[in-house]
Amino acid sequence: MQKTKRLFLKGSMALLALASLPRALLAAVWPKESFDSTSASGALKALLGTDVTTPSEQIKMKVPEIAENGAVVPVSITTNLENVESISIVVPKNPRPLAASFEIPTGTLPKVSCRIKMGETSDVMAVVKTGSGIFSASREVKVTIGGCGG
Amino acid sequence: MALVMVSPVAFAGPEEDRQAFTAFFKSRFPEIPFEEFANGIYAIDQDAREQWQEIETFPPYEFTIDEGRELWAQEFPDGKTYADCFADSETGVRQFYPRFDPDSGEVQTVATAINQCRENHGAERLKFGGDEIVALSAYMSFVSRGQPIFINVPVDEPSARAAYEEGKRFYFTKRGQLNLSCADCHVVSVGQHIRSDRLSASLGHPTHFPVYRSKTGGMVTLHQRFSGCVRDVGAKPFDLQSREFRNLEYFLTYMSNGLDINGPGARK
Amino acid sequence: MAPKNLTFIMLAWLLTSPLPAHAVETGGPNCSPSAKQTQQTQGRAQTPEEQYKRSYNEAECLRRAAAAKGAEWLETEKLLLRSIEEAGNGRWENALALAEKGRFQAEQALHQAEYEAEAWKGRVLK
Amino acid sequence: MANQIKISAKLKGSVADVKSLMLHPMETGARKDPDTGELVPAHHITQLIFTNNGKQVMVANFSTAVSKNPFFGFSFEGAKAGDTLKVSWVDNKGETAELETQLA
Repeated sequence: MQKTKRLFLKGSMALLALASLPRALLAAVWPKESFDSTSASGALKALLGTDVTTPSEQIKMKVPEIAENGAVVPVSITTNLENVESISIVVPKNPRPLAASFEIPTGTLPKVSCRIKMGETSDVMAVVKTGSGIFSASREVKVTIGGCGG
Repeated sequence: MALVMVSPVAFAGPEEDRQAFTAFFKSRFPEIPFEEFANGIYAIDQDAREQWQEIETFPPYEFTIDEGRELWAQEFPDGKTYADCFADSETGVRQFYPRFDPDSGEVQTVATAINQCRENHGAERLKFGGDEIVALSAYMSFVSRGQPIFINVPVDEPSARAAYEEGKRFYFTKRGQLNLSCADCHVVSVGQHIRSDRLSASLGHPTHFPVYRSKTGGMVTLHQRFSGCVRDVGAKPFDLQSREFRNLEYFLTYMSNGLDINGPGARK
Repeated sequence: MAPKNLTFIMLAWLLTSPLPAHAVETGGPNCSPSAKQTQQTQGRAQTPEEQYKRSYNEAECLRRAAAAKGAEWLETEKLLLRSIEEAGNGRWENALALAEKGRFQAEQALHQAEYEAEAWKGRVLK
Repeated sequence: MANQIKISAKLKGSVADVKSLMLHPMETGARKDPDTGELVPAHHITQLIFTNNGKQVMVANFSTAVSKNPFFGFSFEGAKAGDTLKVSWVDNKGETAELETQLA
């Protein structure tokens, strides 16, 4: 179903050998530049080489309309797109918009879920890189000031 | 004069109180089955419920349960363990607390019972609200999951009844700068918004503690929650495991008799 | 909701209660009913310091009375502690203002407690 | 209690449904210590790696915006009972944790 894909980042082995990380982690490099970027556009450019994405209805996101708590916002992303190489979560209004990025090797389903922090109401973007392009979907999550927690 | 002012309702028996209490929530939320109230606000708020269920699929309090399980098995200086104080049954004992302790003439909660046990077996008392006692009570709740709450106010113990009445009085008494009682928010205004939160029903409040709160990223006990509520209405909170809070817990838990223990839980 | 006669009750309480004006420095005022005022200021204007100490002592006694009923408000003690701090720096006006705020809160808390002594019963579900 | 991982893996045919939970503060570096008023330095998991029988099945890169005590779930094909699923993480301070489990 899925084809072989290139390494997430070329030369990562050498970099990691220098960083002397544990053996189990000699696999990929943490994309520091993208994570440090303070704009969604900058983060995407650093991560994927471009901030241009094609909106796709084949990306399904599950996020709350109103976050119960901005500190723990459940996000699930799945897609019917083929040859998925990575899925990233971008929250444009967070101080550092790239929240997480998942590398999907052949055989792994394009289906991830995690819990993220959001500082304020913002879109949450799912950015999916496939063998044929970069696609995205977006959903707004409202973050409000709580009363007293129910 | 005083006799005229005393409403007979205020002195109805605990069981009549409980029936009136559950009847109120049943008529306020006719579509919600009784057992659902154990889920607190998530019995009422659908969007919040989905987020909660997502978190409950792999809740952060699992680490706390593990810690509690380890502590439960530890030996005291005299070689005994908690199992020697509490019945070490498969269904646990959480559902029977708080209970009236005839020896001290006071209400005993899981937390005070844990410390009593430690004292009896030569171990130091634990700090209320501290990691160890919270982990132990989280584990004890976990063991009792699915067991219906069974609180008793023994009729032959006037002090038990007095403690229950004191808890009831606390529950319905307005306090603090905002002049609110527990009942004002969690009975009268139940389900209403308070800023972006919805007010949970008191029926079921004690089933799921301690809880992992996303807000603090840590465990919160029922008494810490009491303390937070008292603070939120602008009143000075009582100490954790103070007589006031233990009596309140006694009343509040009696009101939830018949609901299943489902703690620990995850809350926003 | 508040009963009309509460202000009166409180006023009566205040007037019949001793208002010791001493010893902010020595662990707080003596609030016992038998305590006598140690300082008479009748016949001359009070200095700001005297005004403050009197106000503080009254406020602190009211706060303790509210606390004894389990009805103390959240910020009252903090207000009074801040007033002591201001007084320590000789800022008597600020200190007085804070003590008066604290006194107001403590009075209100006592009103509340006295009213609630019976009122809660009317809220019990039946 | 430090550096703990919990993992749950369920097999549905040849697909393994993996859920994991890590005990980690995930400090953003922007939070002030309520006692000292000092900023608490960033301390967060950067990378989470799963292998099944030695084959890498997931690399998750985290920022500080992943919630405290992170949860992460995913699924992969080609799994069978008895496979060794291994998860490991490393954080920005170089601390690591790992856990192995057998698929069942």
